[in-house]
Amino acid sequence: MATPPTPRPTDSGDPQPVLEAQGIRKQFPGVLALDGVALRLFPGEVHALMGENGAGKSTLIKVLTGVHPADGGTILVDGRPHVFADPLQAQQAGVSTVYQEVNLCPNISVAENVLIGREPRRFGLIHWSAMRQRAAELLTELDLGLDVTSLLGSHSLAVQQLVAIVRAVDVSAKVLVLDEPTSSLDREEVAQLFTLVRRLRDRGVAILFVTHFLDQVFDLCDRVTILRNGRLEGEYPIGELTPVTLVQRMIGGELATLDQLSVRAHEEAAQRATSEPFLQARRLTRTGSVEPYDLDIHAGEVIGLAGLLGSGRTEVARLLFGADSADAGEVSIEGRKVLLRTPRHAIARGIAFCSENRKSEGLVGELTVRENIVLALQAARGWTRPLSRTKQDELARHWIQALDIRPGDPEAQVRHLSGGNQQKVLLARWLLTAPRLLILDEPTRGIDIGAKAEIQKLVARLAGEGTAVLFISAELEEVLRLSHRIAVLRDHRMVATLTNDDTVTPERLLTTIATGADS
Amino acid sequence: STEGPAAGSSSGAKAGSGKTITLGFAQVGAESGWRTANTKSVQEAAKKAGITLKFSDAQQKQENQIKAIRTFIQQKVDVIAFSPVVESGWDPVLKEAKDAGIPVILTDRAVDSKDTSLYKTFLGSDFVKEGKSAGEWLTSAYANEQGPVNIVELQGTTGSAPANDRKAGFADVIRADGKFKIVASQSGDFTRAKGKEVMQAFLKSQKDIDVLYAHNDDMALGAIQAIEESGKKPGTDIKVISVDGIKDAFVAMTEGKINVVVECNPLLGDQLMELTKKVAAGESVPPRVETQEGVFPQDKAAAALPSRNY
Amino acid sequence: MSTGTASAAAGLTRPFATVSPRTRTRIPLIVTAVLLLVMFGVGSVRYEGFLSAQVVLNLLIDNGFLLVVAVGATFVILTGGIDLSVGSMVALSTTLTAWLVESHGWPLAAVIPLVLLVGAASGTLMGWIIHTFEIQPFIVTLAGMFLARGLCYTISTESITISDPTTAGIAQTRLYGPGGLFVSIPVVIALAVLVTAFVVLHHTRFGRNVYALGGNESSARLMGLPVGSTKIAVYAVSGLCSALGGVLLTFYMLSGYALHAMGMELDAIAATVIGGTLLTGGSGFVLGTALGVLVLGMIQTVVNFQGTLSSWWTRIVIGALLLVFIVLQRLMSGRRPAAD
Amino acid sequence: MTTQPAKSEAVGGIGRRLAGHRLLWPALILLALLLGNLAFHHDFFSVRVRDGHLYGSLIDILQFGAPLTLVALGMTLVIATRGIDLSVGSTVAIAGALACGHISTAAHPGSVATMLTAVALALGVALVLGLANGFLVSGLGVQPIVATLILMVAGRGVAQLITGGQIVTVTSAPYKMIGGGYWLTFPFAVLLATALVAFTGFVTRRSALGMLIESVGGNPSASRLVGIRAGGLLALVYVFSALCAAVAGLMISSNVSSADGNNAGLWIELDAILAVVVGGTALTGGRFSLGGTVLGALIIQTLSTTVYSLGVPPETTLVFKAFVVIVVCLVQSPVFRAKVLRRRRTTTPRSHTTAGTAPQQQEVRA
Ligand SMILES: Nc1ncnc2c1ncn2[C@@H]1O[C@H](COP(=O)(O)OP(=O)(O)OP(=O)(O)O)[C@@H](O)[C@H]1O
Ligand SMILES: Nc1ncnc2c1ncn2[C@@H]1O[C@H](COP(=O)(O)OP(=O)(O)OP(=O)(O)O)[C@@H](O)[C@H]1O
Ligand SMILES: [Mg+2]
Ligand SMILES: [Mg+2]
Repeated sequence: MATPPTPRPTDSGDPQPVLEAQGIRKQFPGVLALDGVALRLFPGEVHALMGENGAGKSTLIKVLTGVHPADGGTILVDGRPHVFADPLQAQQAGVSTVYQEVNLCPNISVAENVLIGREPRRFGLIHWSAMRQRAAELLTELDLGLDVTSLLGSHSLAVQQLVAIVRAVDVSAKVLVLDEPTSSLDREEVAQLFTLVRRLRDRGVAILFVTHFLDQVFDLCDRVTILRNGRLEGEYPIGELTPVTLVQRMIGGELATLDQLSVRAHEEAAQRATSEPFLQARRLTRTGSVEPYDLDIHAGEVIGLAGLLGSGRTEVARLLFGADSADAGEVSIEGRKVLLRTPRHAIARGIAFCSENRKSEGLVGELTVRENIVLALQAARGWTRPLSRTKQDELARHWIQALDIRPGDPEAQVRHLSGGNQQKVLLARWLLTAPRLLILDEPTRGIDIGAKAEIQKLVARLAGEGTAVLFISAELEEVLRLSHRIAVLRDHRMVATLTNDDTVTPERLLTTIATGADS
Repeated sequence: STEGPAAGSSSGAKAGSGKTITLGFAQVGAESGWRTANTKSVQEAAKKAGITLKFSDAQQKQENQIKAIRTFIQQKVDVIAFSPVVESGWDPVLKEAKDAGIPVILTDRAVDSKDTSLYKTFLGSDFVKEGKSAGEWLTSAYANEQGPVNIVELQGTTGSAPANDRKAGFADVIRADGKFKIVASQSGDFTRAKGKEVMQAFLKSQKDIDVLYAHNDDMALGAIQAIEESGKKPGTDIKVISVDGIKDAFVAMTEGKINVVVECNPLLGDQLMELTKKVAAGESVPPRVETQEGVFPQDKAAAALPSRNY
Repeated sequence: MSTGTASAAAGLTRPFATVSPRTRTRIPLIVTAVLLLVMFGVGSVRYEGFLSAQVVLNLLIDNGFLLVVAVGATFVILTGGIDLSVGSMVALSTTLTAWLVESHGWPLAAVIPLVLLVGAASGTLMGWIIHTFEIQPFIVTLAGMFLARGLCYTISTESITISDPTTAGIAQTRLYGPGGLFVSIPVVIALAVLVTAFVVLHHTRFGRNVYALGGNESSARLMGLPVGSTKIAVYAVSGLCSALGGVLLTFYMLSGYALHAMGMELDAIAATVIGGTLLTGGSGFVLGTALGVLVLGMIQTVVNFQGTLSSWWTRIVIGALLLVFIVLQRLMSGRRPAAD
Repeated sequence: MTTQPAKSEAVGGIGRRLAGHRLLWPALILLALLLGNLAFHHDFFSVRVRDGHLYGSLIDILQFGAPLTLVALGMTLVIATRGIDLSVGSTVAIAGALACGHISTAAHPGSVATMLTAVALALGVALVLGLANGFLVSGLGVQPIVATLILMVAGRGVAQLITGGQIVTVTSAPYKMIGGGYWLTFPFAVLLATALVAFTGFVTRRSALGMLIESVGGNPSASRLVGIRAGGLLALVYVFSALCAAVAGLMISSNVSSADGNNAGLWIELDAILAVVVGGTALTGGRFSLGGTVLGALIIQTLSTTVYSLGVPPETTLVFKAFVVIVVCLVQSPVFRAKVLRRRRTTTPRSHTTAGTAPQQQEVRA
């Protein structure tokens, strides 16, 4: 099935891979995550690792970098067998990795997160000012002008992801591994990241790149290794593939539904705008995070939130959900004024909020998939009215099937699921509460293309059935495709609300986002 | 500089000039009814004697007691009295007291300082002697019987002074006669619950128990319950020896459940106040004053019971 | 476009917020210090002889050993661990020191390094077990607590008095300052330990690794930090500090005894936590720990100065003062729980 | 989409099998301890009927283990929420002191009504104490260890205040029943503890309570966002813990027919936490196991009994306990078992070295 791999003839002329894996096997209790997988990384190439959610990409990376011991197979570094006992050794050997979830320490400063372990020192002590300066320099490479002394945890997930990338890049490694680094980045940040990656590649660094965005693969990568169900499907030069063949190889069949939603339901939108809104926010504000904004959301309407990284989209959503409490302004639901002080209040009024940060704000890692799925519904019912076990099983199975969560065992611990599957669990949790207003913050983060299309269809269907949806995504196309109206945020201020008709082109939206004014 | 002036040596004199005396008393804690009776006795006696009492409770910690003494020095009391948690480790703080010119009285238990000028007098009981008294009662009670006599011992809190001394004094006496054998010895932490628990285990693991020696009444009272539950009669099937002499023990003794109680008298308040006055006035006092204590076998119990008030 | 991002990113620091998050984490520290001063003020008004610098110095003299032990505990707690063995290690150190010096006539200069080594080694061993076998620190250090205390008993159930002149000399040395104020040598050592710990935690790689480890252990591992050795090292530090605390306590008491430092592990942990360190790890300051120790000492001093409390009222009042203190600390530091 | 052949292995049973595993090791340890005793005392397992009730070492273990089990039961739920309750020992003392104090001053100390009011009084006060802890933790956001430390310190003082520093002895047959009596030949305390454990198990697992507690302990911020009322739950577990401790306090004082404000329940919090941890519940919160806790408590009680019946001298008791605890936790550690097993199984640790980059030899774990 695999085409015989050929080293890139163009670069460096060095045929020896800097990192090579052969016949890698990894068995988790009950799951054979990797079965005879091979991978070769040559200096000066960008190599894509592709596969569906749960195909084993992250596991492969973790095995290569010493997080998990392999159950079999060989790993060669510079042609010699070598195994890393922990990520530290991998780093020392020149393999620097950004793992899938943001893996930094929220309790220390941004500067430290970038440089910890390699702090500049003077007389054996940390040279703090040099460190801050160095960190700030590195961050500006990605055009990120943060206060480097601020705590990492106070920043949005996207910023954290960028900090993680900066950290990995600074190791100036032989090999740079990036596991879905772009999953919550805007196109601007993605472009900057790509510039950086190309620069590193030209310096001879081998880059392993995991993503679910096909265009990014074709834009950046030289070769692709495809995994399917924990097995090696093959390794290809990118030129040999088209998006369609790539997808076919990933899923092992035709993707019937890849043609995405084409209808833009703006006629409906106009018609809905005349009816009474489900939720009406007036001058809602929270000092330090969002300036006063007005927002109407009608039943059956999808409102997209667009904006740059850190423009305050998440904050707007959190206020509507009571996750943060507003300092001023008011919210009315179906014409009646309500106080949304805590998530409980919001949930009781039919609002659901699927957080962008599934690791720290979403899943309860130790609990099973079933428990995570029914959690919100159960919380709403209170502990005295338990869902019966059969009911829980039924719900869990239904949604596992509906969203194709794998492995399909409702009793698996959710922290053992792959990133994309965890995201689906989180979605399932809120979908099954049948909310009147569904707030989705980066719902397709880390989800493979097949599932992404499914989720988009689901959102459209829900809206069709009368659910109001507030949709936040770093992917402009997705926002444009799904939304009836788009609210644009800039610098924590809602600057425009556009009705998504034919006049709203990506370009127009981008200008609005960038300048804060609708042209 | 490391050697400073001896501060505040004038404060000791003011007591002589007819002012009310302030006594700083650093108590060990309130770990048992015995101790509470001791505290109460001191407090009541102070009131009666018109002495201002600064009372401090160390919660069984020597550190705290030292801190308390230091506070007394800071407050410039006239006399300091305390019941040492343990014998050793008092020199630095006692030296501070001496430097400040405050006389010190030890109660209940001595300290082992070589420098006897650090304190004026000692008032209290002798735990080793109590252990010996218990042993002597036993040897005389079994003087005419054949051995072996199997003894189980309920020790106090491991490492604590009364436990060490009562064990040593007892062992000292019975060692003389080979028929006495301590077949099991465990710590019951001076409490009823532990005493009962340990005794219950003894009753199962030891085939033959003739005598129970408990380092205090509470453990004995707990153990008695265990003996009764096992279907034996305490005081008859198993002889019970105990130390302290609290009221409940005398009640049990009148019921025949305890054979002998070696008294350890906590009521030394009046004696202490007397000494305090003398010391404050600068009078000379004997270096050692022992409290009134007795040994109460069963036949004396009924008579002594009404006088027990703790 | 790129300017837009930059300005948006600059806005990420919550431009409207009045206090920076960094300062915000220090608020509890400031509040604690203020409350301590208030407590001292109230004491001065209420009690004769309270308003004196020597009372403050006595706080250090009487709690120097606890400070050293609590500093060690802070390292462990910052990583999200816990060390229950410290109190017993203190007792073991006193017993060992006294035993070697008194019963075997060893010179103090040889005994102290040995005792410190024993402390550090047993800490290392516990850390190694915790790390290698992934066993909860609670059980491992509890076993360590039993073991150390048990070893004390096997050495001696009696208290061993130290009459060795060197030891006694050090113990009774007073370092006089202006106005007849004095401190003891252990106070100087304790303060040196505090300063060292501060420098280590805030200005060395090891110290920052401790914080990172407490923030998120698996992240720290994935970031390539030496998680294993850091973890082992904090328990070693804690063992070393408790051994040193034991040596200081030996000077304080001039004796070695198996029942010394009963429950000191709780005091040390309490001091650390009152000083603003989160038991879940990753957040806290060692200077806060010093304040925590002073708070506990101050409460004790106030109770001693009161001098009219019966045994149980002593406990109740200590608890009540602690309650008032904690509640004020929380209310003044802002109502949000510091966690999450 | 397609099913995944590589992962189809009996996935369904894993969760349950693991749960089985979690209790397997504590159970084996308990068994080993008991068998160890049997080796020294051949009648260790013998249970006879004496005076119409069961009598034997095993019965003792159950009876003395009952209060510890109860305290640990409450502690389990607290720990599952990432908390810790240090005040249980004081609550034990207060409950005993209140009940005995009430009975000793009552007009009819021996009557059932007096006993019931005494019990109600103790439980009522425990409820208030639990609420106080809960308020400090959930209302004010005080760290659980300090919040409960306050009551730990003050509570014992309160208990002594109630008893006047004395040991209050009571003679009340109905009260004696709670901790020292027998019902249908069984120790009543054991029946009571069993009933409470069963009840707690039933309530936490049959209602959604268990899941919500685990969720709050597992990820507090996520739990807030799904709308779980964490404040109420926290208050609830602290109240529950206090109530359990109070019942344990009643048992302890009833067993010796006296209340000891200073010593009752001293250090029981440590034993209880140990029982919980040995039982497989992590101090970091999240998943809890009531069955594990019961086994943990029994292991600890058996250990004490073993010390007494083996005649371990008091000076070495702690060393002995330390070794048992270490062995217990090593045996329980999957990593330890894996390492020991692997060492025995694999004879071919192939090691590869690379030039320069990593000096240490690495083992390919096969
Ligand atoms: N620690 C673990 N224990 C058990 N199973 C695991 C563990 N880690 C991963 N798995 C399983 O291994 C499989 C591969 O997961 P992996 O995270 O590598 O997928 P992935 O290709 O990165 O997917 P995604 O695109 O969603 O990130 C999944 O079925 C997952 O459930
Ligand atoms: N939980 C939080 N606590 C404190 N500050 C936060 C929190 N979440 C976000 N912020 C800050 O609020 C600002 C706006 O971030 P927000 O997440 O709303 O942006 P966004 O538009 O959603 O961007 P992103 O694409 O990064 O998610 C940022 O400065 C961020 O650091
Ligand atoms: Mg992945
Ligand atoms: Mg966002």
